[in-house]
Amino acid sequence: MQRFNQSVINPAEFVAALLIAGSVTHASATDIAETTQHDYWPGRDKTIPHVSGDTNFSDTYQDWKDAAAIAAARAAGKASHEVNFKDFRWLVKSLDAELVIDEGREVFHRQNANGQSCASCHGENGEKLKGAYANLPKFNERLGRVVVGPSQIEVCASERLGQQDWRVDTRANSVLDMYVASLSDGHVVDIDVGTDGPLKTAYLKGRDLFFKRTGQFHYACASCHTPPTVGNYLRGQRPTTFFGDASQYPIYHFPYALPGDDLAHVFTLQHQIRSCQQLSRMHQGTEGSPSMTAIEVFLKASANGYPMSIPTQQYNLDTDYLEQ
Amino acid sequence: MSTSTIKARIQLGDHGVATVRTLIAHPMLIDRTDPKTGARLPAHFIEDVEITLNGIPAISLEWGQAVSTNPLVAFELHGVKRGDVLGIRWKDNQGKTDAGEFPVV
Amino acid sequence: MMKKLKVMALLALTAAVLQPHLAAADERLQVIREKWTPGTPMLTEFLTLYPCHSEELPCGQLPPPEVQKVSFKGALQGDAKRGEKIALDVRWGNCIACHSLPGHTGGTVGPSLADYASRAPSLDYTYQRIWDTRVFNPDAHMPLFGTNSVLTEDEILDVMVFIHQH
Amino acid sequence: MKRREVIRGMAGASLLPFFGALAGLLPTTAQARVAEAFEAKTPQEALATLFQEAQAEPSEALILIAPDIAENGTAVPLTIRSTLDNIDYIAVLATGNPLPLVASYKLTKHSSPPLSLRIKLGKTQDVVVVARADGKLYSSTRHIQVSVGGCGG
Repeated sequence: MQRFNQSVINPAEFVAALLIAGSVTHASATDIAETTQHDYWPGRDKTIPHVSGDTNFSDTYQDWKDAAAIAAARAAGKASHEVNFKDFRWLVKSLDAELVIDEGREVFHRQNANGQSCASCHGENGEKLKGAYANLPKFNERLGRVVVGPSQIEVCASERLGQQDWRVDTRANSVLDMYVASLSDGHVVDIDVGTDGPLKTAYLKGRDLFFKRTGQFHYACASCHTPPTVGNYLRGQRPTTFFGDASQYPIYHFPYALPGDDLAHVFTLQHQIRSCQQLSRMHQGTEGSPSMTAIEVFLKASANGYPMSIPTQQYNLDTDYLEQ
Repeated sequence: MSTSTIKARIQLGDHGVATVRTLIAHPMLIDRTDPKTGARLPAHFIEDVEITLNGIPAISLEWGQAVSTNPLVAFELHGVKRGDVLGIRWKDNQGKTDAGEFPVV
Repeated sequence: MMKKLKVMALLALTAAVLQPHLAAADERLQVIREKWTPGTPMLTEFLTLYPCHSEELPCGQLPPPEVQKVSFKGALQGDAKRGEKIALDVRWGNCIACHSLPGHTGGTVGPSLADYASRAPSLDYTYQRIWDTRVFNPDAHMPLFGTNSVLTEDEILDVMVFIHQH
Repeated sequence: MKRREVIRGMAGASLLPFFGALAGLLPTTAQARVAEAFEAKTPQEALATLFQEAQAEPSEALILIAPDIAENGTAVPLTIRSTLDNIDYIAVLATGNPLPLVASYKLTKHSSPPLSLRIKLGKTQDVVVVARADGKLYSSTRHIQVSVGGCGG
């Protein structure tokens, strides 16, 4: 085209450097990583692994840190969008989601050929799993890696029950995940990312990934989930910050079409991340993969100190948020 | 309280007024064409819901195909007291039906 | 035939770490547009051409795209109607997600463009903003419509004509 | 039509006692007419089938709460509130859907708004609620923009 005269700033040097790195035989991704400078959305250094870290972002934490704070904010006439949309979600238990939990309970008791089910080890009503979800993701010593809830279920189902088809992205896994999470309702999220170890490493990696600009739009997760985007309209959506929300996942959700999926109206955090990636034209990660797990560790640790609230539902399935 | 397809939450307030929130597990499928095969997929949706208070009609609903999956019915119930029984019954266009009774506690 | 070979060669190269930087932006655009129709979901196979979150895939190590500086020459001509469609379509330009537009209330993430014409910005500025906003602000939220092959030059022109209408 | 047969079947059997109770509120043919209205292809046709000549008057006493921009057209939440007394019937119409009548409520002295439901909207359109109280019709209209998620996946 003649009308446009494009010139590339900052041209070949970078590419040349990478060419050298890439031409090394068996060069692993890590080798190249050390030479790569990623673009990061601002704010990475302001994060802390606690729900109160929101003070450094939307500065609304004092209005939703607990039920009393929410009541006070409402009494003061603050609207949902003024308190980062966190003013009701975890207080109202979802009736809709009980449908999913019922299905999950049924899977929990589903017996294999030997008459074994999840309940055989974990108790008839999952007694031994109470509170467990508040500490997930965790480092699994035997596997030697950090696992999210769905990965733990996949491994357990496959090894203990011979259920090979309860993989991370299946309906059986997702509904089971929500049922198990519901056993931790009210338990305070506590992911230890302060002690040196795999969880801390995953947290820091997840934080980087959350703020790293990727995809065709050149967005970071943080592009939408930090101010000034937070509270503004993105078409019909009004994003919120990433603090605290992981305590409500898995969440009841009318899914966007994630191709080939049958998600039973439940979004695990892994589904949620993948859905966001799809909507912002990023490459969709594989659920339970190291990068997706790292992002979940970061998000869940950003809910440290907040009570788990399961089941809740996607805010816009009721008109409450419009009436506050 | 629930049956296999109906969930109900009844919150009794002052002056015999209760807020009722009911959810029915149903796909509520619209009349549509399968994008892959081009085959016509028939609509499958709940047409009627009858809700009674102690056997007396309280509210009755008729729905078209455009009511969302797992439909929600929320309304205010009047003249209700502890121990009353809310009856909920639905029927879809394929003749399937379910019913449940939910005591007010 | 030659064109097909070229495209196949280009696709084969996408497996390599550095491919996107070897392919000129317009070649990448051409490859995308041969398989992807605006208004439909972006095909996942093209999303590995950009930096990604993955640890296993080469895209996880891709550097950010270089900033591209462009200038606008000549008169502004294009199809305002098509520009409007591009701006409103969630799977095309989707300007409405963040901006109000002439005749349409939209998102509030970006400034309203409803009266853009009356602000009389230079065509150079507008074109650069859309093509690669990082020239003005490296931390801007706006997608790199030109640099990252989201829209074609013609499509950007059409959108410009649309937002310059009163 | 199949739908009407089903409804007649129901009316003939277990619903018969209900009709005794509702007889004071509704004409005896109402049930059949509502069923017919669900087949209507335009909102005008649906309203005419439901209410014949009667016209609904836009009223601030009838409030339709809904998002201005619905993020997800498959589940748009609606809440209908009203300050009117003695509402005995409410219809919800999605004027731009192929079959505009979405839901029809027959209320008794035991029930009243607020009513909540979720509906599917095929595209951006007006949603209309019509309520009948003391024999008069009232309406409330809301324009709802339907979009998919915020970004352009």
